[in-house]
Amino acid sequence: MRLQLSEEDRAFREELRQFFTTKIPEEIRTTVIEGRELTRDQIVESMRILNAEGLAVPHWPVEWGGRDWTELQRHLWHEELQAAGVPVPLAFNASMIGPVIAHFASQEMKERFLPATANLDIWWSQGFSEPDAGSDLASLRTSAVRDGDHYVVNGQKTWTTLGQYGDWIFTLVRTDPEAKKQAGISMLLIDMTSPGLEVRPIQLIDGGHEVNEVWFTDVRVPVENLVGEPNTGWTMAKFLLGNERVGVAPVGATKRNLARAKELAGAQLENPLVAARFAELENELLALELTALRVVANSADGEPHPASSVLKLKGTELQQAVSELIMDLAGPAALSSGADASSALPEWTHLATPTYLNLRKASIYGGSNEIQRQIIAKTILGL
Amino acid sequence: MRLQLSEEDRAFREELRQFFTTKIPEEIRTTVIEGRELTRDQIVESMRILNAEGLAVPHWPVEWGGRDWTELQRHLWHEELQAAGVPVPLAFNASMIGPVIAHFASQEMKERFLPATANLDIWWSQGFSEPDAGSDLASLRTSAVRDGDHYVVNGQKTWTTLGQYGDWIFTLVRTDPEAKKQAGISMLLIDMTSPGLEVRPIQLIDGGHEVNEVWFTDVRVPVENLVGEPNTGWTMAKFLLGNERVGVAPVGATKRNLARAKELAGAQLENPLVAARFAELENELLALELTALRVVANSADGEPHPASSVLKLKGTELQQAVSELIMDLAGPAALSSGADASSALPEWTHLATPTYLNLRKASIYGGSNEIQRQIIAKTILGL
Amino acid sequence: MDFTYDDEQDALREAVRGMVGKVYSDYENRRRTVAADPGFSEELWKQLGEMGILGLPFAESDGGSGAGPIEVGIVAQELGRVLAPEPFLASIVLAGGLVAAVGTPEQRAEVLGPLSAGETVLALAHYEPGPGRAAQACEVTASQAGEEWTLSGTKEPVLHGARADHLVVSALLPDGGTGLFLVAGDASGLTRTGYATPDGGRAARVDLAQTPAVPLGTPGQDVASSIATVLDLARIIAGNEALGALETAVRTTTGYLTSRKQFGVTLNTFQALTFRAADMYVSLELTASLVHWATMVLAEGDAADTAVAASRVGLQLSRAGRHIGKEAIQLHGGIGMTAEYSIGAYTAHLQALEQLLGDATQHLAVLGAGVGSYGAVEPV
Amino acid sequence: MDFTYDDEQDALREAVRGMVGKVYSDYENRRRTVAADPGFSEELWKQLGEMGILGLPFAESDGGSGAGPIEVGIVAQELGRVLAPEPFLASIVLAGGLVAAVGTPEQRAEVLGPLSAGETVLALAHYEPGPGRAAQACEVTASQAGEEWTLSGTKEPVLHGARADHLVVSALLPDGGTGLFLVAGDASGLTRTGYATPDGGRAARVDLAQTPAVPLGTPGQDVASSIATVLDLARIIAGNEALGALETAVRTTTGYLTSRKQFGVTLNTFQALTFRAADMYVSLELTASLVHWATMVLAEGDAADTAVAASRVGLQLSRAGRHIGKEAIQLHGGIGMTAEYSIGAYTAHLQALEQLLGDATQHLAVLGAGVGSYGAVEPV
Repeated sequence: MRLQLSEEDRAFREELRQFFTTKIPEEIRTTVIEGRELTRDQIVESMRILNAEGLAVPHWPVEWGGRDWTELQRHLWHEELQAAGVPVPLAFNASMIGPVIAHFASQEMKERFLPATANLDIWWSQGFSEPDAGSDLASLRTSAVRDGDHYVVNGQKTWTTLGQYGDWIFTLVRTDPEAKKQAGISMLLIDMTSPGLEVRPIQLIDGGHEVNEVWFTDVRVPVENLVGEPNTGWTMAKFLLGNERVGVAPVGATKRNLARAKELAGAQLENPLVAARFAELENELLALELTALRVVANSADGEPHPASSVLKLKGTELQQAVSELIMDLAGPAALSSGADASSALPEWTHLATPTYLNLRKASIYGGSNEIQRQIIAKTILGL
Repeated sequence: MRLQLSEEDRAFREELRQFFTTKIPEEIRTTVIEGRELTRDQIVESMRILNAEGLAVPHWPVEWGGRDWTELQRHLWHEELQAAGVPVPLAFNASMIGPVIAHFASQEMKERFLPATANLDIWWSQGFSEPDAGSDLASLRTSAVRDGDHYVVNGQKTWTTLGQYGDWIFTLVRTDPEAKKQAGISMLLIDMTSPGLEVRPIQLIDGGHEVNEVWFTDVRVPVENLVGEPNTGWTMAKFLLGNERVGVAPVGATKRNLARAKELAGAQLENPLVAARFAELENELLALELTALRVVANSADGEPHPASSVLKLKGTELQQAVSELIMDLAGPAALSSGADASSALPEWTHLATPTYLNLRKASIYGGSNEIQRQIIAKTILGL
Repeated sequence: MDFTYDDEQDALREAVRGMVGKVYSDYENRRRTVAADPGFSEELWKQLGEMGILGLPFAESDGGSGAGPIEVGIVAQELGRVLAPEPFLASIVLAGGLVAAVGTPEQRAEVLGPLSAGETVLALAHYEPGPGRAAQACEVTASQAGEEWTLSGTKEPVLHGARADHLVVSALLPDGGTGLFLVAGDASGLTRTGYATPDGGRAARVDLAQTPAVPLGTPGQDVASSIATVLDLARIIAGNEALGALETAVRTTTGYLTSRKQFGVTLNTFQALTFRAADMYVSLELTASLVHWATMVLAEGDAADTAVAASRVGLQLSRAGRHIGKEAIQLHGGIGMTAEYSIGAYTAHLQALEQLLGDATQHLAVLGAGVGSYGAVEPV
Repeated sequence: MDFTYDDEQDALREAVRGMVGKVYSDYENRRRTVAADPGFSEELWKQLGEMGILGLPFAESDGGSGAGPIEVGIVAQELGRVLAPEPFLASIVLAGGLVAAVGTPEQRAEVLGPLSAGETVLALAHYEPGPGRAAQACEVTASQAGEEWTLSGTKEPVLHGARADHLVVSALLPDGGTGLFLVAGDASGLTRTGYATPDGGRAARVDLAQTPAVPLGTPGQDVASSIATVLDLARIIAGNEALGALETAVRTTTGYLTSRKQFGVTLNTFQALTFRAADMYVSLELTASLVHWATMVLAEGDAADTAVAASRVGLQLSRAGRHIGKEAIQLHGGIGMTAEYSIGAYTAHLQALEQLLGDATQHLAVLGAGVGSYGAVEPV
């Protein structure tokens, strides 16, 4: 057991911190730190700067831009990104389809997609959930029927985050309607400019438009866009969702927000009840960060550690709790969500309630916290 | 809607308060208020004083000693009893078997048992739960086999509270082993001095001996001790358990304990975190008391209101929370549970942790809080 | 002690429920209404006025119908039940309530008559950009020149401040203390910038630059205690509104659990979810009890008792509103995050009520400071 | 940064586990042992001494084996796992720790040698009947006459105070400040009344009436800061002990859920129960992380860092101990209330550790007072 980082890791962290805080435009980082919405261009710009330095997809295979880092180094990279307010590389590209293509696809497909994916030349969207297939993902119904050298896709996907920016979408589709649930599913990559594909915005309760429905009406997709073998999509989905959970506890960002909340609190910090709330959250967050460190230390290569469900569960709870604290610090000013710069109230108070409402999703999306509890109970506790 | 009590109810309450605080020996009431254990004699003495005044079993039929009070008056009676530290009339007699006999038994049985039950000339014990029939009470296995004009009883009951003091025990026994679960059960009254009946103490985690196992080995019970018809015991059990839940939220006692905790707190009340804890508990307790008042106002005669599950659930939680607060106020002195009067630490600190541990039972016995949630979900919410 | 409504009160409830239900029981109508300014239905406002609903809290001599807090609470519950966005709380209870409490008989008749009739909208401009919810004003100042008064400074957020025909504005008096003033919507030097609140309501920044204003009641008098009393009253009426919203939130959630299928069965098959729904119901029932009680305390008319009752409701509302508001969305899952579906708006509205009138930390501090001064809390 | 034990540490864990497991893995043995005085196995105490376990925290020159907090933590975890009632925390960590921190080289050798060998039991008499857990003594006073010192006053509760061969007693010094003294078990004027603690441990009232005592370290020196530091150290080691107990409590509960049948099926069929078990596991994992971290902070040796880490562990221990302690009994149902079954003793012991070293309110107040002085909490 050793508390301190090694000299090498300390230098590694310092180097990253230096890069992140000097090479990523301050305007982008301020936007992140202050909790405003990033533009598509800002996300792309930031990821390309990272990619140029080999810092966008460090967990990919080395031949596709990955770095041969230790798990601890990957963790430090992720934490420092967040601490500096650097937008985390687009998850759909870096954490989801990238690793799936690298792991399951043909060499040809890798060459075609991986460099563009790492550089965000292609903006990927995710097409998994359907209106009647949420937590029960395997009951999905979007079909892909073989017709010559194409698949013809019909159906509807939903909760497609930032789908309005998407160039391509990776989808789970049913290619064998006869096979039982999981067995007839394939992973298909679809150009979002294809005829018959339509993206419709969904307004969320915070007033924003970050998710979408994606409708497929006789969309023709070349068969070479199928990842791996037909009807093996479920394996890839599980692989992908496992990756999604790792690093899903946004410890660094929550820590940054909690520290910022102290600045926003001002004199309210002198109220012992407010101070106790900070102390309680800080303690839980520290315990979570340390748990993340323990988990990365024990992760086998690529396989998600079962305790990653703990990180997701507690991580989202704390993310929500910090947003709730900030909302409370705003007091009546939190009513100003619709105000613009002409308001006499500071901008953070406008954002406070929408952020709180928006983050209700954190415990629902990406495997709800009920699903995480189920995983813990079954996989870890054997219940 | 009207906040104030009517003149009549106010006078009613005043009269009770007067009686309770002057006619019940102070030593008994102090024992209750300070949370020490009552002796059998104290419980009997107190109930007999109440019974002589017609205040022991007001909810029974008038001909058997009941009073034709409104539900609100019954509530006031119950609250004033607790506020004054009067031991609540022994539940096994007053709330459980008494009403069952009054409702289901023959005239002869009523005459034989009810007066003695109201006056605590008979101390009743409860023989329902078995080691393998807890929340799933209907799976009980203790058998009563007819043999001439006797039943021969074999089996084991458990969690028999204060069974060491019991004269008689009312039991649920299986009289028809062929019938499906609930259908073959009868209610049988058994003299605890019968040969073959043995009471064995169970030590609890607070070190006390308040519950027991009761073993039956070929215990012969006259058939006339069966309540009502054979194989109708389940109906009586449901009736009894429904009664048990009403008034099961010991609001008055919890209120008394919370007020007392302030005295014990002394200077600790100046700590804003401690004060906030009191304020939070007081608010929840007030809401609970008001809910009890709303429920009694809407209860149909004898039928338990479905919301009584709310009272049980929240009432036991608050009872536990107040005991936890008192334990925390004691600080390291709460380690002194085994100390006697020679200790330099005040007696309440000796009792603090055992009381906290003992009250863990409150959310388990008498229909666990999980069962209450199930009742709310099914009966009230239709889930 | 009696927790039941009489026949007349039941009839009032039915009437209000019918009227607002016709407009908002289809949630899509509510969504459409709050999407465009003024964020509520002017027509329904008028109808509520014609029906005598808006005048309920005010004396008949002031143009109202002279009912009490119980009736006002019933109206608030029914508005809350369908999230009716009409400015009953802001305009009638808060702004109107202060005119009734502080205004001269002439002012009361002049302002409360048309308000009761649904002909005008009133707004209370009290909160200032600094933090907190004090009963004192300090950033907007009043100046006197002869009989003429002017106000200068900024108020924000002002609920329905952009639409209001008249503003009731609190201001720091020349000799100290807080006065209240009536300001016409078209007064000179008055600038109003409106926007939507998180629950689809409306608020505004209100700037006053030597804006002519008429003192409410006796000119120059410190009315901070009246403001505190009306804020307490509003907390309790807001508790009623929240109660209506909480009831719908719980019912909507249980309805969803019995209809939505996952893994081939309806969600109420999953015990973990039904137990959480049961806990929501417990929160709801406890809140109902406390809200009804506080409304009765308010009806008794003692300001000190009302202040404590208001804090008790405020604390309970914060706890229950967050518990039920969060769980309602969580148990809905993804659909609960969408604006198209109603449940998120209930959560947002419960939050907005709390933001207006105080959160748990505020009320806990108030109640905690008092716990040493008495033994047990007695409901009567 | 490394959260794993090395081979030697793993071997230590196995050795301790084997030794205490042989005695206490059958819970009935633990129950029997705590039923009779002295409340632990003198034989096992001796064996732990012979094996070098008791001397782990002490320097070799003092008769110990000179290991660090990591090793001491491992021992505490293993004792906690089976609720071994031997006075490791009270006697070695607290009392021995203060002798090591404050004593002269001669005193250290004289006291810690036999203690390490398991030949003696030491107790710390520090807490006084007044409330709180301060590092200062005020009710027991020390008097000096020439080279001779005597103590007078009452200490309570003193863990294992009745059995101890020597007491380490804190006392108010003649010139102010808190001194520490060694008092022999057979000293004149010493009266000890022992009793059981809620978890089956032992404590005592200790009365001193002009009882001869030997100053630990430099006579007359204020050592309150050393007491504070050793209390912090003990909090972290107690955290390790609690961690062992929490692990067993969670495992015992999940074991029960998979074996106990109700309604014809095992309890793990009920989703509401398995979700609660999952939440217990989350609490456990978070606690494990914080305990391991705090132990490493302790090993780094900075007193200020250690104080903060101790409060952090104290707070987490209070939250997790209560959460898991309560849920463990509740999920067991009736059987969980019985002394015959182990689970309740785990809950009681977690509570006792907290009572000794501070509850959430205490640690929250300490941590809360500091939050304004830094930005984010960094683990390193």
